[in-house]
Amino acid sequence: MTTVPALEVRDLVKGFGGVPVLRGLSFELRAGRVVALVGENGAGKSTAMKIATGQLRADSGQVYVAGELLSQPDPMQLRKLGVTIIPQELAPYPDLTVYENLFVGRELRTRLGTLDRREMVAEARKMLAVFDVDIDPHLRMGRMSVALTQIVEIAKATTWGAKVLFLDEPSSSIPEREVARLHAVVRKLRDHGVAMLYTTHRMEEIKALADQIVVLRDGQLVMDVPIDDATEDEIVKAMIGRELGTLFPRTAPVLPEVAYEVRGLRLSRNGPQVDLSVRRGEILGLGGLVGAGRTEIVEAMFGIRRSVEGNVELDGKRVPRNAPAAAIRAGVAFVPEDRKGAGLVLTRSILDNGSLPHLRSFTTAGWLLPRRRKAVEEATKAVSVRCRSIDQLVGTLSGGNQQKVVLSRWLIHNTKVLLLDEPTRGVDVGARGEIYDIIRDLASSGLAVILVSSDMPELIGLTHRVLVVRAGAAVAELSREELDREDAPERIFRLASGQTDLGGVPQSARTKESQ
Amino acid sequence: GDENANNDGEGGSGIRVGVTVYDMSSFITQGQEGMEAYADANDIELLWNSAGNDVATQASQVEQLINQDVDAIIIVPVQADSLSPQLQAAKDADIPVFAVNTTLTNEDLITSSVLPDDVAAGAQEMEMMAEALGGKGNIVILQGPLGSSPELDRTEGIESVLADYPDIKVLAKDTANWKRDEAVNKVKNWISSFGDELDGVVAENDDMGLGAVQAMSEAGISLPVVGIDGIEDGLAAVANGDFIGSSLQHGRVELAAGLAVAQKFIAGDDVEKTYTYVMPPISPDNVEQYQKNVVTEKDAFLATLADLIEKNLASGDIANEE
Amino acid sequence: MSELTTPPNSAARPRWDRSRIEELLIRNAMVIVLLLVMAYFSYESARFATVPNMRTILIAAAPFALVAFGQTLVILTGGIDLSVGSVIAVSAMTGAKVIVENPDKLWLAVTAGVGVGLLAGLVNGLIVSYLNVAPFVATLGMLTAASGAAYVIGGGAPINGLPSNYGKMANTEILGVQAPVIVMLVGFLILAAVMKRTAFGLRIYAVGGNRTAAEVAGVNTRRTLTAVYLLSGGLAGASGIILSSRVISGPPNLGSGYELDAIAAVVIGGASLLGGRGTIWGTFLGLLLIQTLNNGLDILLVPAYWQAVISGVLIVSAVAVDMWATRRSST
Amino acid sequence: MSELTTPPNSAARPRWDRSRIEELLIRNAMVIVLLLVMAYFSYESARFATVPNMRTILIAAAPFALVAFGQTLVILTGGIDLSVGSVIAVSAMTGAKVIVENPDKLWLAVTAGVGVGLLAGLVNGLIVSYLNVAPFVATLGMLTAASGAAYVIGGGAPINGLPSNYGKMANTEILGVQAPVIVMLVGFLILAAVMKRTAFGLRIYAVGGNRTAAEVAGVNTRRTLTAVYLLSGGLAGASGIILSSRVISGPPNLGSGYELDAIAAVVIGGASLLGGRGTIWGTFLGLLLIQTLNNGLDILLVPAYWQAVISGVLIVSAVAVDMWATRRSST
Ligand SMILES: Nc1ncnc2c1ncn2[C@@H]1O[C@H](COP(=O)(O)OP(=O)(O)OP(=O)(O)O)[C@@H](O)[C@H]1O
Ligand SMILES: Nc1ncnc2c1ncn2[C@@H]1O[C@H](COP(=O)(O)OP(=O)(O)OP(=O)(O)O)[C@@H](O)[C@H]1O
Ligand SMILES: [Mg+2]
Ligand SMILES: [Mg+2]
Repeated sequence: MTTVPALEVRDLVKGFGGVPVLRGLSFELRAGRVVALVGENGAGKSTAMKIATGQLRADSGQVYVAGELLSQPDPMQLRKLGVTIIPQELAPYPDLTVYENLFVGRELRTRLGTLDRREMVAEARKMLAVFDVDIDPHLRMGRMSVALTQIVEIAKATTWGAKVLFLDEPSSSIPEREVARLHAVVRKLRDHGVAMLYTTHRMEEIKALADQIVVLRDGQLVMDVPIDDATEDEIVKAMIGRELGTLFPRTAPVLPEVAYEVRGLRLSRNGPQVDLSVRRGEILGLGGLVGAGRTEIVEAMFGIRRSVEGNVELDGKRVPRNAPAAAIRAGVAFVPEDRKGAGLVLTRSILDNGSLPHLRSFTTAGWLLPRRRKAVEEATKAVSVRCRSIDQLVGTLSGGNQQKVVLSRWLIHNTKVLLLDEPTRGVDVGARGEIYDIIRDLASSGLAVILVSSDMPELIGLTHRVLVVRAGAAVAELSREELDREDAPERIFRLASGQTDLGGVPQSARTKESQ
Repeated sequence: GDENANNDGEGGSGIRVGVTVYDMSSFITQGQEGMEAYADANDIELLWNSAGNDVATQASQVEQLINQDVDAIIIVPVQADSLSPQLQAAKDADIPVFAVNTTLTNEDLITSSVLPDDVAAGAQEMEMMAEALGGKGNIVILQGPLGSSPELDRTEGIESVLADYPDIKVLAKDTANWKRDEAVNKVKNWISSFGDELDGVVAENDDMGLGAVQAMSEAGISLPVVGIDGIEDGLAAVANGDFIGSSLQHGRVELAAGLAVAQKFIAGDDVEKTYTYVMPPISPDNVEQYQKNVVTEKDAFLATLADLIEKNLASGDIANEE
Repeated sequence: MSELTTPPNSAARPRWDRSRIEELLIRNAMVIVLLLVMAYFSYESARFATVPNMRTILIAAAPFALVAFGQTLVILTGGIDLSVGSVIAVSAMTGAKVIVENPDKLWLAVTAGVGVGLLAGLVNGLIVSYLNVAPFVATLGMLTAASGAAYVIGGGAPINGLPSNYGKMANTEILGVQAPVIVMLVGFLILAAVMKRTAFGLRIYAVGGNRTAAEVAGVNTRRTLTAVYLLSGGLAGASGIILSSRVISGPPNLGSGYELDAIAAVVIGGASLLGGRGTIWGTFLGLLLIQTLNNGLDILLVPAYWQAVISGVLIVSAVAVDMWATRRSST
Repeated sequence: MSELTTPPNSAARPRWDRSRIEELLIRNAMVIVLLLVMAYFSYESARFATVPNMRTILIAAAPFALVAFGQTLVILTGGIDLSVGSVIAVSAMTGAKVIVENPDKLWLAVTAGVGVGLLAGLVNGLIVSYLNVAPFVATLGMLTAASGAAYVIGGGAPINGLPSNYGKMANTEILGVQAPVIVMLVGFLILAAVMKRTAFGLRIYAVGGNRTAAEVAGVNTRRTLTAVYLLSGGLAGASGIILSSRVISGPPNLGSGYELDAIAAVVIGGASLLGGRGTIWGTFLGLLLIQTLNNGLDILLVPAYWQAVISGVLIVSAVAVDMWATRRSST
């Protein structure tokens, strides 16, 4: 290790509006090594990456690339020096095709200087083949699911010969098997001498991938050691400053009354039909592969996605379809999977966001009442949102805290059913535990909860019952006893991918699948 | 639709005249009534186009009219000194062109023109003002849209008279784009600026003059105001003393005269190169008659218009309304 | 909670909240620009800083203010209303037509004029929210169509000969303040209160900030959008009535070009054309700046075309400074 | 892997890509609308479908087309250029001024006129990309300022007495086609090729689709933006020269209002005002539709104000249909 680091940052200091985010952060990345960067939501990971790739300017501190000090780093300059990033917020060009997305900024040209589209398409096929996905490069990017978009983004950043690569939660929205392929790619790049900084909230990834681990807490480095020198517990403790209790203690018992019932719900004339019912106090999980249609189902139940027929009942009373406002009034609450896109108005305060679904009960003749503030204050306190005051803009909160705000607003009201779609995506372990506690507390107070999750431990650990969804319809149900068995993840996966064999064994199917 | 398309030859006794006007202003709307009255009386088919104040659109419209093989084209130009390529094309197609209201410089390409004497109108209103002020005082001038030919000519007329009155001082002049609401604010700002120093407002049209009247009433003062055009509200203002006077530019008469000249030419009569419409002065004494012609009894006036125009062309006083 | 709400190392952090002070400064930046402009004009001309001249500025600002307030709401939803200029014209023509035909029915003329504005706004709103046509296009179409309609009403000409009672409306004074100015101030107070203190105001911000999120939170975004365009149309209608009452005439090109000035006022006032950010107060400042410039440059006898050059440059500069200040405070 | 790349119910999914066919249909939708409009006019008047009249439509479209092409690029980046109308005026005035003072230096007049357009575009581009002023505001400021400047050049009056050689440019024919039409067609071919076949074109789409991503991908977004506004300004300058040469006159209000028509053409052509989506070909169709309407309604002797109403309604309808088709195809 006598060579100069591929990239090094020293004493980065950065604040937003007077609030410090990074306080003298230093780390280095070396060729052929993967450094895992972990920390709570809001610890400053993305901020550090954005500074190192020139998207943000630090208040003070230095960035060195291959030993050279950059005076005013900007994305173009860093790009020329071989530094690039897969950003946390995916950034496709929705109206361009997949291959165009892959080649913007490094277009292949013919001898005449015009675009060589044929060559780009051919290259794109090769780039995507690495991930074993069969995407037509001519497809428009905007038509791709989040998972496929993320894979294209990864292909975009990993295949042009970057020397330093920042990956900001690249695995946050792709399914496990694609994560494995991503890891293979990362290892290959490492073997080719690329230096990488990799952020994730999934503990198992860190051990599987990293050579070195850097832990960030409140903008400062609290740990920077080779991966073998730290146990998982030590890492978590360094991150959140305390021991983490068990994530999934036993859930409370279910009450006998059926609270929420969906009968014959169809999203399109010939589409599959959805039937389910949840009892009070019950947490019902919806499992399935990405694209199985779980999001569509809960969105339709809540009313923001059109359904064409069916019946939704709450406590025996019919809830109108295609009318979110009516659903809210009836006591249905919905936490969407995409909190920035669909959950929050980032330009408004916690107060406004917290009260938005319940304005009816906070107004007389349209005028807002002072009790709104008290109600929101209490709700945010109950989930310990970390903020300066409830007047702080939601857009300036970290991911986990934003998620808590989305959850907290349903504590204010007479919520009877809680629909949760990937409630912990991108949330750090500490906050995740807190969110699980909240969900459990809500259920034990008599709410019915439907939880859509692609996180297997969460799905299995938190629920009373799991429905496996495939192609927009529930294909199987697993009881608590079945979930407690060792092979539960395996079974859910097999059901979800349509391998009808319900028994144990076929190891061969698994190996074949991962080839 | 179909009728025009199929009977376009000289099968009927009538002629087809294409018209392109700068825009549908109130002056042009009056003019259209006049032209239509004359056309009805003389079995003329009018192809009416409005250019929305865009020279390029007007150029296209002239070309369209040439394509349609009309017997004559009457242009009420957006812009003086424009359209020469289109005029050349009309000449090549043997279609006579007549300019009304504003000149088109390329004289040899135009058969004849009917033009108001805007310079004289400007001079006329300035004389009225000078007289009201006793040859001495401070005025402001509200101009038309800068660079439009009536603005240029009326300003020229005003200035020519001012040269004779060294004791009349122009405190300010600027455009209010022919608009009443713009003029109110402009004049109010000038009242702020000059206070009691101001003695009178010369407006290059009635609308702006009426804006000035409103501005003064808001400021609680009353000073002589003069306009041009003789629109309905302007005539009323002369009648009730808000204006000291105005000059009548009667669109019905002026545009109908243009059409009459075109018809004569097609019929093979000799026409003069230029007919000048000299705007009659409007004063409290004669305003009543003009109010009849322009407003209260305009239908009766239109009924007699064709004959009046014939008479005027013969006499040469094309602005005459008796 | 308290240990959670205070970040560690709070010694390094000043007691007062820097971002708030900067925000205050940014907001004041426009006040300061306005004061500087006023100071300059006062210095250049003793005629500027007088009571009658301030009245002149205010009454010129009034009809324009109503339109700008409506535009603010539209822009807050992330939309734009290009049609207001023509809606002014069509409302004024309607009011004028009605009063000429029913000289004693003032209320009918006012109702009809404002009603036409509301109708135009409603059509805009429905097209935008139900047919998903981009607001720019929908209201551009309305701009063209309503302008045509204004001419159709007058048969291509202005409507003259309005009875004098029609002019009374805009030319009355109450306690020494002209009626349009009172309408402007009342409108300002009501709308500022609506935006700050009502559910409707909050919904407007929410729709502009994130339409999907607003929908998920149970906001009927289509109704909110429609209401906002409706309001903008109605305010433009009221503005048309005030303008035509002030000049006691119905010109079919009344208000043409107001849309761009109104948008400029809103943007100068700190609103974002992407929606979600802006205030009625900011718009008020923006329009005062525009009107003060118009007035002061007239008083200094700057020719109209130089006024255009100066306004153009000043407005872009003001916004550039504002952008710079905002960026500084947020990165 | 197949479950990732194939949506469920894949049996119902046809082999050919449905989106492409629908996209083709959508594109053709506007062609079909255009053909319907033409058929209607041909049916109503035998004067419409004639060679001379088609020539008239094309030559009227030419100067407008250049502006609309430039506007397309700007809109593709997610911006807007409101200043083109005034830039036309200021370029025309500059060209006229130069040719009057140097009657034999045609090249100088053309260079100066186009140069002024490029300069205005450059200023727009720099303000937008470096000062981060919203394009709407930056170019609105330029609209005002350049319009003022056009009057300043003429001292408040049009420039008269242009030598006839100045008119030759726009009024020459090459192989029976008027020069401006050739310029339009060449411009169309070049720009369509640039957008489809060069990295610059792709980067314009990328900047409009997602500016941050483009930056991270190493695209110099500021340079791209500046270049686009520069081009738009230059094309407006060329358009100003063509227009003033066509009528051999230098009016200071030339081109006023063209910006809105140009934007309408772009949007009718299927572009999104949010950027990233649109084509030069679409714009070409859009402007042909507008010009055909103008021409046909004139030929049918529809009064100007009814023309406005009809165009407004038709344009919004066309876009609404387009939106509906697009939505259908993407859900
Ligand atoms: N534009 C901004 N304005 C104000 N505060 C900001 C801004 N961007 C980030 N912050 C704050 O900076 C802190 C660090 O944010 P950052 O995105 O770096 O966190 P992170 O470690 O990436 O978290 P996560 O795991 O949720 O992605 C957070 O507290 C956030 O609220
Ligand atoms: N790979 C894909 N290709 C095409 N369409 C897809 C793909 N993945 C998902 N979709 C579309 O999305 C719909 C379901 O997506 P949805 O987001 O509801 O699934 P999900 O089970 O909630 O997945 P996630 O776990 O990502 O939230 C499918 O009906 C399908 O039309
Ligand atoms: Mg982050
Ligand atoms: Mg989902």
